[in-house]
Amino acid sequence: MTETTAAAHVGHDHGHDHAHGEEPNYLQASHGLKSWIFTVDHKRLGVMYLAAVSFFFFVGGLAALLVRTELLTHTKTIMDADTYNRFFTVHGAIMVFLVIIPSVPAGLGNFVLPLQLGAKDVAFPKLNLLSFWVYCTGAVMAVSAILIGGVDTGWTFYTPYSSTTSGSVVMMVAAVFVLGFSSIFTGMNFIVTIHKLRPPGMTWFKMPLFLWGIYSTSIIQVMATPVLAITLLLLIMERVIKVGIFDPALGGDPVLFQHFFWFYSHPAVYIMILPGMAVMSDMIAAFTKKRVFGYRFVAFSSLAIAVISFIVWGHHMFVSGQSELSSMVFSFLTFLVAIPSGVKVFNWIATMYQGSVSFETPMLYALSFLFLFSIGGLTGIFLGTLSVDVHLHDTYFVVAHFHYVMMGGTIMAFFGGLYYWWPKITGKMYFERTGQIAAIMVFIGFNLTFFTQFFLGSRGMPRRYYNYLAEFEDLHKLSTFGAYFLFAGLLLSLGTLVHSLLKGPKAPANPWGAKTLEWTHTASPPIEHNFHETPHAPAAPYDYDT
Amino acid sequence: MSNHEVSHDYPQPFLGLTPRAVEAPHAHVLPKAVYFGVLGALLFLTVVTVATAQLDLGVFNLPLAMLIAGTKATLVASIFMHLYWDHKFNLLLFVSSLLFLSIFVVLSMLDTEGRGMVDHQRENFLPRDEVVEKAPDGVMHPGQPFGATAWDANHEAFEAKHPEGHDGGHAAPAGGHAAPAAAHH
Amino acid sequence: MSPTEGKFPLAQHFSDPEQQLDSNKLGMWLFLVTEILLFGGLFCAYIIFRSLHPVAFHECHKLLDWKLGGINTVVLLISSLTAALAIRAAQVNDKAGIKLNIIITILCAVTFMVIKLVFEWPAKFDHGYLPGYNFMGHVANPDQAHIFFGLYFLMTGLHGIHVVIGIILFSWLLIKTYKGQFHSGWWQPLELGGLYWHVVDLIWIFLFPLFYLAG
Amino acid sequence: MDAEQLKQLQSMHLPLDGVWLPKATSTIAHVVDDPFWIIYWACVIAFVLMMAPMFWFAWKYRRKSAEQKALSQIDHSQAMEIAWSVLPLVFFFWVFVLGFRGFLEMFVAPAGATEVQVQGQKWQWSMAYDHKGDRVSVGGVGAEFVFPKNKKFKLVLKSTDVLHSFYVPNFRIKTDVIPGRYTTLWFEATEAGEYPLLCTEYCGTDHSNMLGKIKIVDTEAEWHAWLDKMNTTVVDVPTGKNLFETKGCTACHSVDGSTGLAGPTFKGLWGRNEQTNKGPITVDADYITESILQPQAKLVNGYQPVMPTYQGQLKQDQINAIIEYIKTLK
Repeated sequence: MTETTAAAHVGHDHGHDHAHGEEPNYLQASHGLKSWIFTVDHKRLGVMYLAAVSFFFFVGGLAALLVRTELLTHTKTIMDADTYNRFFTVHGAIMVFLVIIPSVPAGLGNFVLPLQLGAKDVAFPKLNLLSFWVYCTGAVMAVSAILIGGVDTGWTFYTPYSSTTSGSVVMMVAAVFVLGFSSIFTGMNFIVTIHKLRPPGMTWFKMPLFLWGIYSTSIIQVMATPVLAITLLLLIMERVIKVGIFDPALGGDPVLFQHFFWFYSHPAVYIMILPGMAVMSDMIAAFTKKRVFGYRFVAFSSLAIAVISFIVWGHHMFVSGQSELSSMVFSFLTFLVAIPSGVKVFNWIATMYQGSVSFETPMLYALSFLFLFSIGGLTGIFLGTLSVDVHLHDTYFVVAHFHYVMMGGTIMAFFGGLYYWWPKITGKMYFERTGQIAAIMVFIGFNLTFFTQFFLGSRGMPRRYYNYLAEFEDLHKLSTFGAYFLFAGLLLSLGTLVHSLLKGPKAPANPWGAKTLEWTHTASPPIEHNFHETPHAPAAPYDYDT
Repeated sequence: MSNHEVSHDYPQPFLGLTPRAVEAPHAHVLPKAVYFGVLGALLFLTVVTVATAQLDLGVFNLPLAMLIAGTKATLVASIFMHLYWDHKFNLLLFVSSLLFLSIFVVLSMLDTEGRGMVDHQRENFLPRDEVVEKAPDGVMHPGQPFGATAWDANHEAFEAKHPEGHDGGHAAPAGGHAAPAAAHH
Repeated sequence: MSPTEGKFPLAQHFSDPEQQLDSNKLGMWLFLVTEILLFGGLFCAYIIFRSLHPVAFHECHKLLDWKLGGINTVVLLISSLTAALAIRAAQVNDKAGIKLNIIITILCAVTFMVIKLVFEWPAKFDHGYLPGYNFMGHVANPDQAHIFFGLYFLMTGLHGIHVVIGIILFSWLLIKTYKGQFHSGWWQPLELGGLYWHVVDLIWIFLFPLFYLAG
Repeated sequence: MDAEQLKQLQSMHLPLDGVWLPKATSTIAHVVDDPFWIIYWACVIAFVLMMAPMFWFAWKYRRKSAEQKALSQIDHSQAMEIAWSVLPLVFFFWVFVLGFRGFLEMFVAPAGATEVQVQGQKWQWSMAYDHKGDRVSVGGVGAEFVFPKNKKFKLVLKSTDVLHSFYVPNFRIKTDVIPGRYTTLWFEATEAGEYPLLCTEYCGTDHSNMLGKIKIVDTEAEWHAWLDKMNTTVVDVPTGKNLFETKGCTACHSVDGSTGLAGPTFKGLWGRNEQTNKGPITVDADYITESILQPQAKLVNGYQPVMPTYQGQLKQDQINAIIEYIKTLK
């Protein structure tokens, strides 16, 4: 279907009895607090998730700034060691469990996924609502654990430290347990939606790659999160009734805890990055007006990553005292997972070849993603190599590596996706120039903050250090100043979006000329039931012409 | 699924996507005899597994019990849960959950069973009462097991309440009830 | 939203009954997968500690009463059958059959919990066989026995919680049956409840030999 | 941790060597450094090979008018897909083998290496050397551990409380230190000097202060002289004070009467009457000795049984020296 007929559709009056002769969009369809609290509309839930995630991103970011500020000098700067330990735990736990994991799937995914499928909603709208409120419950529990008693275990909760330290560890662990269920519900919902609610004509290989990415993510969410749940339950039991599974003083095995934890948490790394990759494919296609190069390879690489992610967790444990045999096997398997990630990046770059490349804000974030994720991925090779990892394990090299992947990857894609779908979500256009400036500030600030940490790590600066050797101070200062700059960029970026809500011009149905159903067949913002008629899938997933 | 009607009855009731009454699809119904037959088989296998557990088959006791349990599980899943007639994707999900579980177990055991392969000193973690004996010498005493004394106190309090022999045939062999050794050295 | 007798209540965001039935069932299966992996973590812990302390696990399993475990196995198997028969009764529009089978299922589940909570666990507690740190039993391997009993109580306890949830679930289904909501046109809640119940049964099928029999 | 100790820690210095890896001073370092540089240059090349086309395409095919469409819709190339899947895989396999061989070399101690016991506890390291049929135990916050160069040492490590990780950046050695189990490492230093020993597994409040100093001396004679010095104990107050400060006592016992730590203050301890779980006692030499060697034998009411035993780590002379020191704390 061409763009003009789609536009005609969107504007077409279906004879519904409404003041303007047009159906109200999903934001106006009903009013009042209750219409949001009890909504089963995936779009409203997506918006609520985005609001919650943005809030916690801000909180987690503040914690990060405090941590970075403390590290300005090699001894005490603004807080004592125990406070510092609590702040880096807060930063890690909030960013992982409350921000990155739900950001793209539950936030953007909830909004976009049914639209891209031409569906009226996700398969289980009530479950979707439940998922959001479970998330909120978990968030409240996490915040109260942080405020009452505090948690100083790091987000990894390693035993026996976590099973013996004081503070509200049980509450925090229970919060993460609850958040896990939110994640599982979202994943289940998306798998069923993609399986059963595809529009006529949309075969698996005609789906936009965003859906492939989210689908793969959902598989990991469903398969891995229950193991996290049981791990956390065992940890709580270890603290409460001292079962003796993880605490060596009771006959348990602390390294076994790490197996349990990473069996979830390594796949969880892909729960975090796969949705970022999913957004990337759609953005690159839209801003080059080209079909994604190697569509099938990109699609299958998502699935491959999802499956292989389950068999590489031991690379977090090369020096943990696990058997040398495990280390060998896990190191080998780790290299395998690098291939599909690499394939994706190569294909995105190849997509730009002979395209029509424009540089709106989402594309700037997409290019940042390619740059930063490449660094994050390549530095992973150092860490996957057994002997090199012995030196680099638990140093700032690892910190820098996963920030390049998690923030340089997922958060960049998340911001890109947020800008990309912002007109669709809110019906407003943001101010392009400020968006671009913010994106460039974020890029510069990010590299300043984290590239320095590769130097620090390779020189032997251990992570989670409150005091450190004087040699490292200059680089730490640079990193901290970078963090301030990065924070300013992020604030400007969010500010641009908020500003557009107040002052932005009305967005057209398809400002980017993109080809997926949410752009071609709905208004901005969409009506409550998304489509007037169930749309037919286009002939190709990204049906651009020359 | 093309071209069906879309209702425009705004506003929607909260939490409600009002269903429409349509023609019901045909259900797949099994004869009752199949269900009772499966129950019979399950009960029989239960008797078998209890009976074989009374025999001493050495290392084969566990695999045999697991084989029988697996057969029972297959019966329940394929007939009671209709997996045999269901969409193959549901079967795939069920099987892949078992697959991921076995990956979890096997790769974890690759560690726990493989420790000490290249250097016996790096072998598996030691049970609490053996730590002291296996220490290379007198210097590397293990630390006090966490809360071990409280553990002892618990035992003592319990023994005071229940004089020896309270639990019939389950009394420990002499000396077998070793308190954590480190506390008493 | 009481569905019309003999008709299928099609939710608005689905286009035909097959799509709705398949979606709900797929959703349920995904949930069951999470259940299996949830218990899977405990099974993994069991296997690893069993292989570390084979002697202790052997000694400790003798302290459990396989007769009670066996009765519970039979009870659960019967309830699994009636759960399946309840769906069948709905499919052939046998209203009395639905009620009867659900009631038997609930009774079996209650029996299971009574045996567990009245006859089994209190006897263990009396002997000091408490999980973890509180373990006070006089056994040959006290330093590993607490792990065995820790796992025993955790795994059968978590399973027991699932049985209780099953009782609540089937009571809810029974109320709906009395309201006449299940008939040959609409029986899927029974099917989904049944799937859940079968998984609870499946897990017990493995728990029984691992704890009560295989030493 | 008092100000003096902190100052001492900050005087620690990590020998560097350019912007990346620190100066390598052990024979095993090459199994880290060689693959590191191979991967480093491979990554630099790969990064350029990815970013150059990206920026080139972005510039060359930039959209000049709003209506501009793509020049072509070329969307697959089997040959390229296979090439960029297989070539990295070959490289990865090579790197994997390099890394694995190096890893085995790092964790399999050569025959004849001298064994040294290492213990990590919150928040200090201690080591025990075999010396002239005796056991020389050294430790404490920022403690100095001496080894000669060109001699192979095997470290057998354990922890008494939570996970720690033993890390000497200049030697490129690291392993987690686990309670209830041993892990091992080995090294042979190539150059005299002082190298920091760090803890890299998060272990609580003073994680970042859990440092030690590995001092490499040129000759074994110097090493033996140091061991002799460490092995003699004069029973006097300064020695007792030194032992008190270097053996980890400070973590739980104050000397200024302040409470709040896990153990009782030493101020006014000597001669005090206390109620224990085994009845009343008077704090005398016997009781202090017993409390150091069997901390849980008689536990003063109100305290948790958390003190580790010092059996084998402190000799009677050393305990006597500590008793002399405690006597002075009135």
